[in-house]
Formats: sequence, C-alpha cells, structure tokens
Amino acid sequence: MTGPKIIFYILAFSTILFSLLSVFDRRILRAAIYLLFVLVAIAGLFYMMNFQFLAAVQLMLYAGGIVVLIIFSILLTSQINSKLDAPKLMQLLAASFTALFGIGISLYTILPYVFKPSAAPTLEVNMRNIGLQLLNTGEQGYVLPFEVISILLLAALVGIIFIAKRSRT
Amino acid sequence: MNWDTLYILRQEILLTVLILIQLIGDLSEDEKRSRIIHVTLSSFLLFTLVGFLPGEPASLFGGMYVSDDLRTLLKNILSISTLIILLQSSSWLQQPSNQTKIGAFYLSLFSTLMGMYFMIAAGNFLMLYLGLELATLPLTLLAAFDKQLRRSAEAGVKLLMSSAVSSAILLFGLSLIYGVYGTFYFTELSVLNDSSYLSILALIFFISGLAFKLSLVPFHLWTADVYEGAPLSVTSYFSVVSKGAALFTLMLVLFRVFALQHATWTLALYILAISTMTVGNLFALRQKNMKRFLAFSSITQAGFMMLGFMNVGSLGMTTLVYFMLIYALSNLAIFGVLSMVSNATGKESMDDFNGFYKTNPGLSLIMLVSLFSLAGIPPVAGFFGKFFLFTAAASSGMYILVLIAVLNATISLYYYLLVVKAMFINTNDTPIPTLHTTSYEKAAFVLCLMGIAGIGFMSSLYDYIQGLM
Amino acid sequence: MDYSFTLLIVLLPLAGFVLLGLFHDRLKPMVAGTLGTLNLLVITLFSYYTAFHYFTQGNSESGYTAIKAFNLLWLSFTESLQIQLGILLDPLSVMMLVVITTVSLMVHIYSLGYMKGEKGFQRYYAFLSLFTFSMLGLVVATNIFQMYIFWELVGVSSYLLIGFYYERPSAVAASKKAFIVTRFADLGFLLGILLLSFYTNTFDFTTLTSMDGVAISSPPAALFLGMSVTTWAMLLIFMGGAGKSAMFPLHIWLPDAMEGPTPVSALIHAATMVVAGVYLVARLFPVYALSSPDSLEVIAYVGSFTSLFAAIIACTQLDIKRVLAFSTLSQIGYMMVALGVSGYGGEEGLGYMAALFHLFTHAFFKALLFLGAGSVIHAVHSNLMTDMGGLRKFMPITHITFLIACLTIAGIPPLSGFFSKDEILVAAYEHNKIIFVVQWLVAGITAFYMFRLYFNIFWNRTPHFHHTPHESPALMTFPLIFLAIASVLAGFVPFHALVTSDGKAFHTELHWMIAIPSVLIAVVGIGVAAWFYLKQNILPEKVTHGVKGMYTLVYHKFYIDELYLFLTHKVIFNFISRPVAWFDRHIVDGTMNLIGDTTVYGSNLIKKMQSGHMQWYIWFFTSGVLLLAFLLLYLN
Amino acid sequence: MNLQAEIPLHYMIVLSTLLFFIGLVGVLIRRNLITMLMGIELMLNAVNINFVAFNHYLYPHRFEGHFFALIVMAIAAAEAAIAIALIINIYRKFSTVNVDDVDELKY
Repeated sequence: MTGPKIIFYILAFSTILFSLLSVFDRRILRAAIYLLFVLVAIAGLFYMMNFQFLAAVQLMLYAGGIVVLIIFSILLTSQINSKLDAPKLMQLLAASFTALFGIGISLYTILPYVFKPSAAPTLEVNMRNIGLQLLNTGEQGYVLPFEVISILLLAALVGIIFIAKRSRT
Repeated sequence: MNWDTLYILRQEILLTVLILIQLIGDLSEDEKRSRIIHVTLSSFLLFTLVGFLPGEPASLFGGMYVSDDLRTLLKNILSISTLIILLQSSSWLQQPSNQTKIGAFYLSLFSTLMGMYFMIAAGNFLMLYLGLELATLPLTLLAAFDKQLRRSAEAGVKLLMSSAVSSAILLFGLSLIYGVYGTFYFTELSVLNDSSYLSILALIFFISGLAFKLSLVPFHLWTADVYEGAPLSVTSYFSVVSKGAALFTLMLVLFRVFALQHATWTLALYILAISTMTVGNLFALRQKNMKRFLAFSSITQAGFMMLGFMNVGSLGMTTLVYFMLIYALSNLAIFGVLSMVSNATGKESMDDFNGFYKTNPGLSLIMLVSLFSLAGIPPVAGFFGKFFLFTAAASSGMYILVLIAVLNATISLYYYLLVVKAMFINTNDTPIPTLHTTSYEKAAFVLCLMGIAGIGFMSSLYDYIQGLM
Repeated sequence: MDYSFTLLIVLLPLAGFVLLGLFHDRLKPMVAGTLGTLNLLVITLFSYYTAFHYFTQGNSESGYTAIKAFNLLWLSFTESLQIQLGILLDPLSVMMLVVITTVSLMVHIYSLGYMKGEKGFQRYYAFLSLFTFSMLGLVVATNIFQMYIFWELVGVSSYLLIGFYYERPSAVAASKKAFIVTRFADLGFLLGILLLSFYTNTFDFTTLTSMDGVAISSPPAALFLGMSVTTWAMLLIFMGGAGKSAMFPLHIWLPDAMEGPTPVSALIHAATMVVAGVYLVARLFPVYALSSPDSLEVIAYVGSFTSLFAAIIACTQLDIKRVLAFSTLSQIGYMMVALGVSGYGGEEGLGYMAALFHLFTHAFFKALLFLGAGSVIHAVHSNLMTDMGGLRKFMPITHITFLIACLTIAGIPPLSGFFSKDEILVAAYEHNKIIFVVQWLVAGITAFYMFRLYFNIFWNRTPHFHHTPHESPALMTFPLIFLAIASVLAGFVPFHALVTSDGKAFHTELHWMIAIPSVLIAVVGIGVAAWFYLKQNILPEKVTHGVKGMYTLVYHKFYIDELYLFLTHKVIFNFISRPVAWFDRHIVDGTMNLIGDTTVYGSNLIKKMQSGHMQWYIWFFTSGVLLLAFLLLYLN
Repeated sequence: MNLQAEIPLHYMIVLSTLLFFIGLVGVLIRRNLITMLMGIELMLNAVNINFVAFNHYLYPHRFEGHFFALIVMAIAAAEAAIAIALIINIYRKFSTVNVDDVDELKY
C-alpha cells in the first residue's frame, strides 16, 4: 500500500461515510457539519489530482461560503437541537430504489467502457497556465464564461436582495 | 478585440447596458419609478430592432461563442416575444404595489434573456451550461416575485429545487460526454462518433435536462404549479421564451452536434413525444384555472414539437422554428388577455370567463383566434405549424406517432373549445367588466394577431428559415 | 381561352366576407344583405360563363382536359413535394361551381326574406360569404393540401353558421358536435394525405390521378396489417369524406345540425358541404378505382347501409327538418353507392357519372325541400308535423314547389331525380345485386317518408293556428320557383357527355327493365303514404290500439288492409324503425360519449401524479430519466 | 505525484457515482428544504469529481474539465444563495421549511 493509495482510500471512505451521515442524520446542524467534511475531503481529492487551485477554491467557496450560508439559514429557520422528521417509509423505499437503480445502471454502463486517454503532451498545471487561460480570448480561453458568471452573480444579488428584503407594507 | 467583435456581440452588449440602466434607475425616487417603464420599453424596442441588422457568420472566443443567421433569427424570435411580454406587463408594473419591483423585475428578466442568448450562441458545452443557469436561476426569483402571495413563494422554491436536480443530472451527463469525447467544443464534437452505451447514457442525461425546461412528460410536474404560482407576466415568459430557448438549444445541439447519434435521440424523443402529448392532454381536460390550463396546453404543444425532431434534416429544423414562432405568438395573445383580466379583477378561473364576449367582444375574438391557432384550425397559422410538424414526422415514416399526434390534436380541440364556449355562450351574472386596453397592450395584440393571421401564408418566411439550415 | 378570371370566383366571396365582417355594425341590415346577394349574383354569372365556355370549347376527341387556370407555388418541401395554391378546372369542378353558386345565390335571396329582422343579420351574411368562399376554394383546389385547408375552413364556417343562434344552448351543442365529429374524421383525412403524398411524392391532383403517376402505375407494395399502403391511405381519406358527408357511423352530427337557420341547412346540409365527401372520392376516383378497388368496395357498402338506415329513421321523425336531414343522409348514401360500384373509363364509369348526376339534381331538389320547409316553418312557427296540416290552401306556391320536389326525390319521371336515380340503380345492378335490391327498396321508403311529410304538412287535418298562415314574401318564393324549375329540368342535362370518369363522353340510355320497377315501388310508397296521411284518419292509431280493436277489425271490410297496415306500420315502425332510431341515439352516440368519458376517467386516474409534493416531482423526474436510459440501453 | 499508476480512473468514477446518488437520496427523503439543498450540493460535487478526474486521467493536455468544475462551483454558490433566499421567503409565508407543507399548488 503506497502513500497516495492510503490517502485516496481515506478520502474516498470519508466522502462516502460523511455524505451518508449528512443525508441520514436527523440532527440538521450535524448534517451540515458532515457536509463540510465531505467538501473538505473532495478538496483533498482535487489536491491529489494536482489541481491545487481548484482545491483551494473548493475550500474557500464551499467550505467557507456555502456551508456557512447553510448553517446560518438553519439557525434562522430551525431550533438548533431539533431533530428532523424521519423519512416516510414509502418515500425511503422509492428513493433508495431509484438511487440503487441509478447506481446500477450508471456503473454497469460506465465500468465496461474503455476510456481512450489523449496522447497529446500534458499541460503543466500551474497558476500561470490557469491564469493565462482564464483571461484568454482565443482558443482554450475562458474570459467569456468568466464575464458571464459576473452577470449571473449580479442578477442573483439583486434578486436575492429583493426577495429577502421585508416589504414595507 | 476589435469593432467587428463588438458588432457581432451587439445584442449581448446592449442587453448588458439595459441591465445597467436598471441598476441606475432603481436608485431614483419612488414617484418617478414608473418612468423607467417607458424608458425600458423604448430601449428594448431599439434593442429588438438592432437584432435584425445583418451580420456575418462568426466564431468568437476560440469557438465559445458562435454567431450565424440562424442563431440570430432564433434570438430575434425570443426578443420579439420578450418585447410583447414587456408591453403586456407594463400596466401590471404600474400598479402602486408593484412600483418597488420594477428595477429588480427588469434586471432579472434581462439576465435570463441574456442566458438564453448564450444558450443559443454557445459553441461549447460550458457556455451552454452557463447560459442555462443564467436563464434559470433569476427565473426562479421571478417566479417568487409576488411577495405578498404564498403561492408565489411556493412556485419559486419548487422551481429552484427541481431545476437544480435537473441541472445536476444534465451536468452528470455532460461529465460523461467529456469522459467519452474529451472535449466540450461543438466543432470538435460534431465529427466524433461513439456508439457505446456510455455515450447513449450521457446523451439521455443531457437531453433530460433540457426536456425539463421544455416540460416534457415525465419531467413536467413542476410546470403547472409554477405557472399557477408565478405572476402572470412571468408565467407567459416561462411558457414562451423560456420554452423557446430550451427548444432551440435542444435543436441546435441535437441537429448540429449529435447529428451522428441521431438514432438514439430520435428514439428517446419519440417516447417522450407520445407520453407528453397524451399526459398533457389528459391533465388539460380537467383544469379550471386558466394558468394551469395553459400550463398543460403548453406541455401538450411541447409534445407536438418533438415531432419536428423526427426528421433529421433541414425539414425538421425548419418546422421546429416555424412552429415555435407561431406557438409563441398565439400563446402570448392569450396570456395578454389573461393578464389584463387578472390585473383588473384578479380572476383567473375559466368560469370567470363566462359571458366574456358580451362585455369584451374584441378581447374574446383575440382569444378565439389564438385558441384556434393553438388547436391548429386553418386558416390561422397554428394549423400550418402543426401540419408541417406532422409532415416532418411522416417524412421519416413515423406514421404511428403522427396518428397519436393527430388524435391528441383532436382531443386538445375539445378543451380549447371549452374556453370558447365559456366566453361566447355561457352566461354570467357577474361578468368581467369591460376592460380598458392601453396603447402598449394594443401594440402587443397587433403584433401577435399579425403573426397568427399572416405567418401561415408567408411562404417566404418558411423558405427563409429553410435557407438558414 | 384564358380562364384566369376564375380567380375572381374565389376571391369575390372572400372580399364580401372581409367587407361585411369589418363593417357589419356600420351597414344597415338590408344594405349588407343586398350587397352580399349582388356579390354572389356576380360570382354566379362568372361561374355560368366559365361552365358555358368550358363545356362548349373544351370538348375534343380525347375528352375534356383539366386546365390549371391559376397556379401559385407556395411552399416546396422537396423538389417534387410542393404545395401550390391554384384553380383547377375540369368537368367535375366546373359542375360543382355551378351547383354551389346557384344554390348559394338562392339561399342568399331567400334569407333576405327569411332572416329579416333577426339580430346579427349582417354577421349572418358575412358568414354566408365565408362559407361560399371556402366551398368554392375546396372544389377548385389543384392539390390535396389546398383542398384540406379549405376543407377545414368549410368546417369552421359551417360551425359558425350552425351556431348562429348562439344564445340557444342546443344550437351551440349542435355546432360543437358537428365540429368535433368532423374534425375527428378529418384526422383520418390528414393521415391519409400524409401517407399518400409521401408514397407518391406529390400533393397535386393531376399528377396523382394521371395514368402514369406513381399512385396508379406503380402503387407501393408495402403492406401494413394486411392491407397495402394505398388502401390504407385511400380508406383514411374516405374517412374524412365520410365525416363531412355524414356516412354511418359519423353521421351523428347532421340531424343535430338542423338547429341552424333553415336556409343554412339548405346550403350546407343539402347542396354543398355534405356532398364534399362525394366530391373528394370523385376527385381521387382514378386512384380509388385503379389501385385500391378494395376501398371502393367499402365505400359502396358504407353508402348502401347509410342510405337504408337513414331512410328507415326518416319514417319516424316528427320534426320536418330532421326528416329532411335523414333523407339527405340517405341520398348521399346513394351517391356513395354509385361511386362504390363504378369502374373507371367509358361505360364502366357509369356509376361515377351517375353519382355526380345525382349530386347535381339532388342539390336542387333538396335545397328546394329545405327552403320550402323553411317557408312552412316561417308560416306556422314550428318545426313539428303535428302543428301543421292543410296548408295547401294558405300557401299555394310553397305547396306546388314542395310537391314537385317530393315527386323529384321519389323518382317520378320525367323529373330529374328519376334520371339520376335510374343511372345509379343501373350501375348497382351491373355490379352488385344485393346493393341493387337495397337501393331499390330505399327508393320505395324514400317515396313513403317524403309523402308522409308532404301530406302531413299540406293535407290531413287542419289544426287550429294561432294566426292564419300566409304565403311567404316574394323574396322567399322566387328561389322556390327557380329551384322547382331547375329540379324539373336538371334531368335533361346530358351528363354522360360532360362529366365522366375519364373525361370522355359515352353513350347511355334509359334502362326500362330497371326504371319501371323503381317507378313502381315509388308509386307504392306514395300510395301507402297517401292512405295513411292524406286525410285525417285513425288508421295508424287503430293499429296501435291492438287487441281491443281486433273484434271490430274482423268485421271491418278493410281487414286485409288492416293486416297489411299492421305489418307495415306496427311491425316496421315499432320493430325496425324505432330500434334503429334507438340504436342511433344510444349506441352510436353513446360510443362517442364513452370515448369522452374514458378520457375524463383517465385524466382522473393520473391526477395523483400532480400531488403538489415537490419531492415526488423530483422522484418522477429522476426515475423517468433512469427508466428512459434503461429502455434505450438494455431493452432496445 | 503520478496517480494513474496507483489508483485507476474507475475508482474515481465509482466514488462520484455513489456520491451523486447519495445526494439524490438526500433530496428525495429529507423533508427540510435546507437538507434538500445539501443533497443538491453533494450531487454537484460528485459531478465535479468526474470533471476533474477525467481531466487529470484522460485529457491532461487541456484544462477543460478543470474550468468546468470551477464554473460549476461558482454557479453552485449562486444557486445556494438564491435557494436560501427563497427558503427564507417560504419560512416567512408558511412558518416552516418542511417541504410537505408547501403543497398548496396541486392537481
């Protein structure tokens, strides 16, 4: 067992474990914390795959932003210690059936597939290359999505303020 | 970056300017707010016209953004529809209780339109996905725009949650497409062919995401609830512009990018077409609320649209665009009348339309023509749209599908006539009072009616669309 | 010669509609009516002129040729699959032009009197123009697609006309029923068009019916459920025709459609729209006859059954317009039979000629009957036979013209109905003996119910009228007289030289062997009717009193006659007509209702799907995706 | 480090598929709107693993998967923010965030 392998197993195991906990734990605040663990573990996976920048964004945006947002809203809408209702049996059965069916059909289809890796020379993952591509207008340039995201965020911002603001009436 | 690039991007840039105007306009004092409506309407008219300027085919940002005559036409169809909706919504926004909404409403609306533009102009799945989200997320906020109403809040959250799941599935499909083909660029994808099971699975996941937006059965369940809960202008935006963008995107991707895999997707859409037409019809039969009624009617119509996908050639695409244009105008006319009634009286039930002809003969005639168009009765345009769709499917030898479609068209005729019956025949002790039509609304109706009456006979338009394929 | 002026024949009614429709509230009723009528007069003259020139100049050794007077390419799907808008002139369409414009003109004039003072008079004339426009556009269509558009337009305008009294719920229900039933039939038509045109790669009638066209020279061999594609297509197209022409079991809308104003019934349900199905079959006749004889066989049986069925029901009706409605069904059945038993070309095409001949004569005498009935209704303000009687003294013109019409439909020589019916019976005799016998019987029943109607209106007892009936104004009697003359003379038009299956004239003569029995059975029918209904008598009631009256009957000198009466009246009436009428009301109509109910039931079943619970929605959605993927991947 | 040799691509895909459908179960069974949102986040993360893994293992010559993952994250953030706003809106109107109680629109 080599180092990377051990790390991978730990990360994969905790991803699955904590995601299950996050889904099935009936104490909502704990569920949110488990979600945080999942997100961190996934950041670890990204790091393992050499995408350090992405891992950092994952930590900042997800762990730092979204989970905090979720926790805040939990505090706003529920009692901290309140337990969620247990899922209805029918619902649980239907959901697990669908999920198992989905896992089955996906894995049964994906696993036999022989992926064909590209033969082109590997592009080194570093901040310089990422930065260049992010703000490039040519082939493999991502400046347009980058700009469009900003409009999305602007629209979301204005809309959210409008919706969340209490009406004066 | 040069002037040519700016010219090609003129619609998107102008739209951004319109969004910024709203940000500034929102700062103004409350009494002067309604002026923004006039400013916005006139600048949007200008924007619509700018879309009709001639342009050259171009590919920008290394193929992320593609522009050609077909895509410009599709965008123009969307902007004309949006223009009509804006004209129709003006009196709703002018109500005192809605004054504070104006800025946020326009801003969200324009951003979704921008998202739809990018869906159509995308040359890369990244842009397509981004456009899709830009078109969906602010729309969920718009659905929840009637802040004083519980049902509006419910509509917003229902739409958001279900569309988030659908886009997650779409993304899963995209990730598998990436795994199989190794690229997101349409130009590269269109020459690759992989008939493995995995690529089929990925394609199905991807199609389901757009099928959700098109509200094909069984991805349609959100539709009626959201249509009913959302403000009327937003509902009509859903049923026309949002649906149109999804249809166009699906069309461009399937015909242009996955043309080689057509055996898979025609079969998938074949199944969806049958279930959509039938289930949509069955639900529409029992509706008493006009918004829900139109929701299911639009589901059925989406099922008919799937017939256009059965012909994998220029015929299929042409009929799709042609049908969508006709569908948009017919639906908008109905929504126009509906929103006038709802604004004045708050009534939305079919029974409230009893005796409508007595008090509002003009409006009921508009409804009549538009309903006939949706039902596909000649000589109004809807008939031609449907006929061409049937032709497209029949040309591929799918007679069983055409048979089912024609049967469903007959059933749909029945419930469209129910509305006609309510308006013209049923009597009512408390009919809707005679409504005043503002000049904006008149303009909107004129646009719709011209289309409904004329498009069926404009063979030059058909030839033009066919020439673009 | 240049026929491009025929474009006006189609465009003028449209102009009339637009004008009257736009200015209906600014024009005085009479002004609108007169304008509409004058407009139609011009159109009628144009079509007479066309017919005169076409039939005198177009004749040559090889028969009449079809002329495309006007043709506009409208859309092209592929090189050969093109949609055009145009005007096709051939003996068939020219004949139809004459029929439609004549009857329509008469109805226009008549309505000036009949509809006087009605609310929405201008609207009525606008709709009449629209209907005339659509009907004319239908008959001159150069291709099957154009025909379909006008076909539907005819449906829409008749919907508007039937539902003219939109304040009456029954009128509205009737118009809706007519619309939906015919639309249902049209769906078959549409499918048939798609099938036919994609196999033959053309919409155009001339190409479709030309001898070296794909449809005839090399019909597709593909089979579907044991029938060739052509047969399927032709049967589906006939389904459309059967809907418009009210063939069993799609006939249920026609009797109800009598709710419309009576002149409208004369126009739509006598002369023009209901024969559209006959016209359609005749238009595509070469394809039917040469590449799908099986479907022609079906047409013959459907026609024959409908004519018998409707004739029997007509004997039981009390509403005079309903009697006429069922009589129309029966007569159209005759036409269908004639087409069904016909062959193609020369004398073989006798049935084809006979069908159109009967269409021609029927248009006049049936319009006359309806207008006459309208005149009567106008006088006594009721549709029911029981409210009428003895009217011959009050309304001499109506009486005489109605009598002429009754004699014509009964097939008494030398009136026109005799000639056309004779040709049909000859054609049936040569082709299929069973159908011949049925049609011969129907001729007798027809004479019976028509004269039952006639005697009940104009003879019999005179009931107490609220105010004395009087003859209708000249605006209404003029059309009656005109149509009566036309009914008398139409039989002498040499149809076998003008309108034939292949455009060539052929020789025909009176077949006495068939003519004599058919006249005889008509006379018997009239006789029985006269016996029953000429004078007010208690014969019919007596019979129904049954056993109680038996004793007296034994000593009565009419014993044999009473027995006969018992057989004909009681048995036929109660055991055949009534059940048939019941069957029609409950089973046929009921089946249609059942289809509706099933749909509603189905919609209730799936209601639960839309439960309002978002998680179920998402579950449906995700399961749907997975199921779809599973279907496509592993079950395909 | 060279991951290809140590851990096959299929491991990653199995992981992401499991995660995706666990997230789906979360959306389907938890009746609290906020926990449903958490399920959606899990699904999006699963997709991101796919993108990154395919990029790293199969197509390392371009950063397409990487950038797609980046955009997905940004959108997930926006989506979460909007969702929270709508959920709070629901809470104000219905005084609950239980999805079963938000069912006034139906049939």
